[in-house]
Amino acid sequence: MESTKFSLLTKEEVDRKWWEIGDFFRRNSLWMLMYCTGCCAIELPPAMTSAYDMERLGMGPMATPRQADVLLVTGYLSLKTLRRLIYTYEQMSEPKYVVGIGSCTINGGIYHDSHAVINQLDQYIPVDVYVAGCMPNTEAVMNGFVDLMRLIKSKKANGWKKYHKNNEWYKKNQIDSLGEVRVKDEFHD
Amino acid sequence: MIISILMGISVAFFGFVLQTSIAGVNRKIIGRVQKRYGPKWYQEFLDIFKLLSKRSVTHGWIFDFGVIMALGGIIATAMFMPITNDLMAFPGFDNFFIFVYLIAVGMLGMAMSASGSGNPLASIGVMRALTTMLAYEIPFMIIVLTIIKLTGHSSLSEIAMFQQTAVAGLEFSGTWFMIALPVGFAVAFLSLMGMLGKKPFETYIAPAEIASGPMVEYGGKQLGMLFIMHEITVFIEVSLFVHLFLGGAENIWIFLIKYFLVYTSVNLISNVNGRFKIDQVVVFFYKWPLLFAVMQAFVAIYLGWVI
Amino acid sequence: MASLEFLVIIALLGGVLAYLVGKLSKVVGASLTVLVSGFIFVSVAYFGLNGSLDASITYLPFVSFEATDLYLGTSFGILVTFIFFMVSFFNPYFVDKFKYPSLYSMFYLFSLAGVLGVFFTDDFLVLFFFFELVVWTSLFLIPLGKSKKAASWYYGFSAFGSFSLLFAIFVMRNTAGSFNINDGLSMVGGSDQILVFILLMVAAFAKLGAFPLHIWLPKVLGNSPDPVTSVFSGGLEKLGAFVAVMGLVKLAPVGPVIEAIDMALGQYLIAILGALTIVFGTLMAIRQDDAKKLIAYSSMSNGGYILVALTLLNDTSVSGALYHVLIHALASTAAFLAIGAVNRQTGTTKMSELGGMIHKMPVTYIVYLIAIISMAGIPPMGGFVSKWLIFQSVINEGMILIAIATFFGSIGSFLYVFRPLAALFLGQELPEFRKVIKEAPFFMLLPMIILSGLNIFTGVHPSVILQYINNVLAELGVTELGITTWTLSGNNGDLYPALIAVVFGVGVVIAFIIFIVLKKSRKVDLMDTYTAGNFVYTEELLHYSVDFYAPIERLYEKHINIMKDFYKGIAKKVQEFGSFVKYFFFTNKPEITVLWVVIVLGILLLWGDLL
Amino acid sequence: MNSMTNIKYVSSLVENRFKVIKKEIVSEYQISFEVDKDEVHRLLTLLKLEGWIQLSYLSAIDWINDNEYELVYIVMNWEKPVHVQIRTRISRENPSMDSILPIFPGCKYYEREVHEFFGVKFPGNPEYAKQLILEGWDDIPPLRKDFDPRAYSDAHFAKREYTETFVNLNNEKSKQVKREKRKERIIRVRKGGKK
Repeated sequence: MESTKFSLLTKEEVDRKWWEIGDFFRRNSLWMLMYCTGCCAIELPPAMTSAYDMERLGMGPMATPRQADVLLVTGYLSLKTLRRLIYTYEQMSEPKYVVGIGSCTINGGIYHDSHAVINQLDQYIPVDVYVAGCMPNTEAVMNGFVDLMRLIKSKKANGWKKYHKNNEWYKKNQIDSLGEVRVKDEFHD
Repeated sequence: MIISILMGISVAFFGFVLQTSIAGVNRKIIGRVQKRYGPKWYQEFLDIFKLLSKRSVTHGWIFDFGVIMALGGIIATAMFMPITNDLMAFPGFDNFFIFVYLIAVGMLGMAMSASGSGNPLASIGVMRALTTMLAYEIPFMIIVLTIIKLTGHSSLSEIAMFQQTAVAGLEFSGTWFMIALPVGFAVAFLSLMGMLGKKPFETYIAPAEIASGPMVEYGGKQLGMLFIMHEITVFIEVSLFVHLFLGGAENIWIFLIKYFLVYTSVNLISNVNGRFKIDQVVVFFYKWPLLFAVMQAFVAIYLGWVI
Repeated sequence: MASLEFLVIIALLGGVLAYLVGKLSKVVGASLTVLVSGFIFVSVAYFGLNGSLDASITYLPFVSFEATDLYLGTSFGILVTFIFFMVSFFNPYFVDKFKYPSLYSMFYLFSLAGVLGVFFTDDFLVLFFFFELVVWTSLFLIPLGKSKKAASWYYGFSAFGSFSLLFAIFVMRNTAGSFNINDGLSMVGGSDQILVFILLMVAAFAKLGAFPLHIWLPKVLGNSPDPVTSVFSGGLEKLGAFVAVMGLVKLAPVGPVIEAIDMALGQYLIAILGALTIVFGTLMAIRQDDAKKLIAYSSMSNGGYILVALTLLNDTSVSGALYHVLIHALASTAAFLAIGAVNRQTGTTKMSELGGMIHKMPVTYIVYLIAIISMAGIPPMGGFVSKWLIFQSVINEGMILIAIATFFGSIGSFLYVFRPLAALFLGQELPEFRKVIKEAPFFMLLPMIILSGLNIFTGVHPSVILQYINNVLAELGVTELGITTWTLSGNNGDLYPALIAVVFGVGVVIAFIIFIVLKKSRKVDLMDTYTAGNFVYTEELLHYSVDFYAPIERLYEKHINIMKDFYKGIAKKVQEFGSFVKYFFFTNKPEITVLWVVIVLGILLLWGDLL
Repeated sequence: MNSMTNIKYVSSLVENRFKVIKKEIVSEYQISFEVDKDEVHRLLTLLKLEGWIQLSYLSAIDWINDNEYELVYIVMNWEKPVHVQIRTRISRENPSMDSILPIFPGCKYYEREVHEFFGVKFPGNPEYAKQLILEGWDDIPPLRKDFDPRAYSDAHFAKREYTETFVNLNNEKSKQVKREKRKERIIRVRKGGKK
């Protein structure tokens, strides 16, 4: 009796299986929310249209953060934009991924010494894939997306989990740089 | 009764699978038209199952209840739909008006849920959807009135049978209404484009303008359910059209071919169009389509001039 | 055996008693209306359905009632007394706000007595007497609300309708020799018949609020107190339908027959006016901001459906019309009561000022939802069955123009009934109402829940009621509608309402299963919505309720005052004509008087022998 | 051709009535006058009466060596296509300039912007000190020449740390001094900053 070949799966294993199936769907249907903050956004039209045709990977643009899976940050982020970006990121439904495009999201790029532009995006929200370059080639952008799919497959694209786990650290960074995330003045009533 | 209901559920499921695949194929076709490679043909399935696997947000019980009501209403509508002459769940009760009004339950559920999300863009989208509905339904209903008056039946399968075989005693029988009422067909085709929310009339979705209108607050499973609802709605509307104008179907292959042709031609036409403003939609439908519909109805009913 | 006379006397005495008690305690006086109207409803319904209502008269002078087999009157009587009974639950809660609370209770019961008399009498003079009783008592109920002017509008149009009814009665008396209703309607003929037809239709239009005599309806329904509004919409308007049945169905068709559609000219013209009523009511309802006025215009539009259906004179149409009377009474009363409940809790019915009531008043919301589903004619509620019957007959007659109007009204009703749903109940929860609002008290919810149950029942199992309506059809001389226990057969197809309800239930269950097995959602606040990344802190900014249908309103807003301007124009012309006449006949200038004297003398001299 | 007559017209109009410190014809559609601080309001009133009805722009330039700010008002005429720049210099110590709100109500937001980025006060405009663009700014106005954006950036925004070391090839003395100063300022900001 001790050599039972067919043992029942435990609950964790069942969950893991389901998660893997879900990952298959998620990586083949990545809907982007394009937060076109800077000049790198110019690389997206060729990536979407007939030259590189993003749709063949199952990717497509979406209108609101609730519907989207991937947050695309294309270029520099000023303080004002970062506030909105964090708000938008928190509105997305999980699992959610972030792709940072261009040098500005990595280390500030040519705006590294500006008083209004942040230097490093992953201090404030978790970034799954960076695409370096100022600005990156369209091939590089496409490659970044393929990388993201590979990461999802190997279960490494878990930035959104990090955001939950290290929420205090992220919040502290946000407050250090921004003062407060949700501003309130005469234009917001 | 139970068997009929199970049959109805399988019709609804068939409609979902069929329309989702054909929508995927159509995305590929449109991609090729635009000199792209296009997505996989099963891309729509991936999208829907992905949405169902995500963790969404909810804005209160009405937000969820509306979605359930929407999907439930549409599934119920699809259950009445005949597919071929004898493949249907409830023979004799596939009344045209059931489809027109039971579909409205789904629409109402969705509108309710969207308004319940508290987003003004959703309310604007609902307003536009209802206004568009007011525009396209009336020319369509006039043409359907003509058809029902000519055939003497309001049951879809009876109308389809009427078009398939020429019976000696019945006038006009044996020709598709697409040929018998050419003007009416054109009007109904325009209305179909409005019904499906295809491009000159997709004012209520308008992603760049009002952030996809009623769907602005949905994500995850609610959006997935609304996608399923949308696919089944399209199935109902296109097969309604097939039965009314293209003579229904003797067997399932003919149905598939007719269905594919209607949906693809709608899609191809819509892809070369821009988008109307909402008042332009109303004015458009109340100008020529309504006039032509009334002319066609008058000519066919009172003068008996049918090709 | 219950004597009708006894019930009328009960209503009148109950009114007086309610007045006296109301002087002592307002609420007790108003509660008395619940008891009296409840008693009257129960006895009318019980004995009416048994066919054992006693028509004998012992005390009341001049009054006479019909013998027991009057199905039409009984069905209307049961319906309207039911509406009075349901609405009376609201009286104790609203009576505080009125200036003359005890008078309110009295007039409420007096008008109930009037309604009973109108539906059960067989004598035209008695009918006219009770008709006037209803007009005069309800006239004093209206100004207890917001506007006194509404009462004068109501009086103006009602008087017009009453006088034309009186005139029609005299014309029929002339031919028939007695005031008996059935004799009069069947014996009148020739040019007299046309005259009677027109006069009766004027009376019906004025009471039903149909185009072009509709102007009083939204004013009265929008401005009178909430219970009165509900009674008007569900009960008193139906007097108009009753008179319309007399003129359109009991009276032989009027005018030459139009060959193409096989219909008399008189009926066709009424159908056109009914169609205009539908379109006009729909268009006006779309652009209202006051929820009560919106439902008022929808009542007008539904009155148009009843008229259109009555003109077609076949089995589906007349049964559809009578069923629509019932459905509309149930649905619009429920809607008005729901809005009344909101009004009591918040103090306003303006859609631009309210929002998010669903979180505090969920039961009221459900009641309103069911009511509007029925009103818009969506299955599985009753409205679908009546609209299905009406559409069947309209299509069968092949009347294209009328069909456009009915389809327009039916799709347009989606637009306007959704508006209060979105603006009052859904959307952002506005801060000024967040703390103070509670769900309405139980005795206000009770009638609303009963009405909702009936709305569903009429949609799921209409055969029971249509069976009864078939008796009415037989009495009216129309072919009976084909009904089995569960299905109805129209001119070109069958309907199985219960099946639709079951299938709808199955669909909802499937959707619910899909919903429940998937991952649970994260609850977020209503203010946490997509705002394109902006931070918004004020609820009003995210609440879209002002000018909801602005794009479509813009297309016709220049033409909305056509009828009002027309009446104003007529009034001005009459005034001008009056001053013209005054100038020539009643002048104090002697030369003009001399001129007239000379002219008259001249005429007498020259043609006097001919005159 | 016509445009040159417009330029002539406006320069004669201004020069006949006001003491112009410096005049410059930028192009055939643009002319610049520098006037005294006290004359700006009168000059703008005159130009508005003559048809320069639109205030296109208001900004400032920081001449740190002269210890002065230069305010630039640009007005536009829709009949005679000439942009007129009115320049005036104000002291850099406690900079203040009377608001032109009564003349051009649209200057409300320009003045707020100038106050936010340069610290110029505009008495007469009740809202000039309200926050407009920079949300929650806590340092000296950022477009002043003595503001060091790099130091601010270093103090506020985390820098990516690289494991490789890079050699600074251009290691001149003057730059070293600057770098030292910057470090001091960073420390100062970190101590004094509100955050």
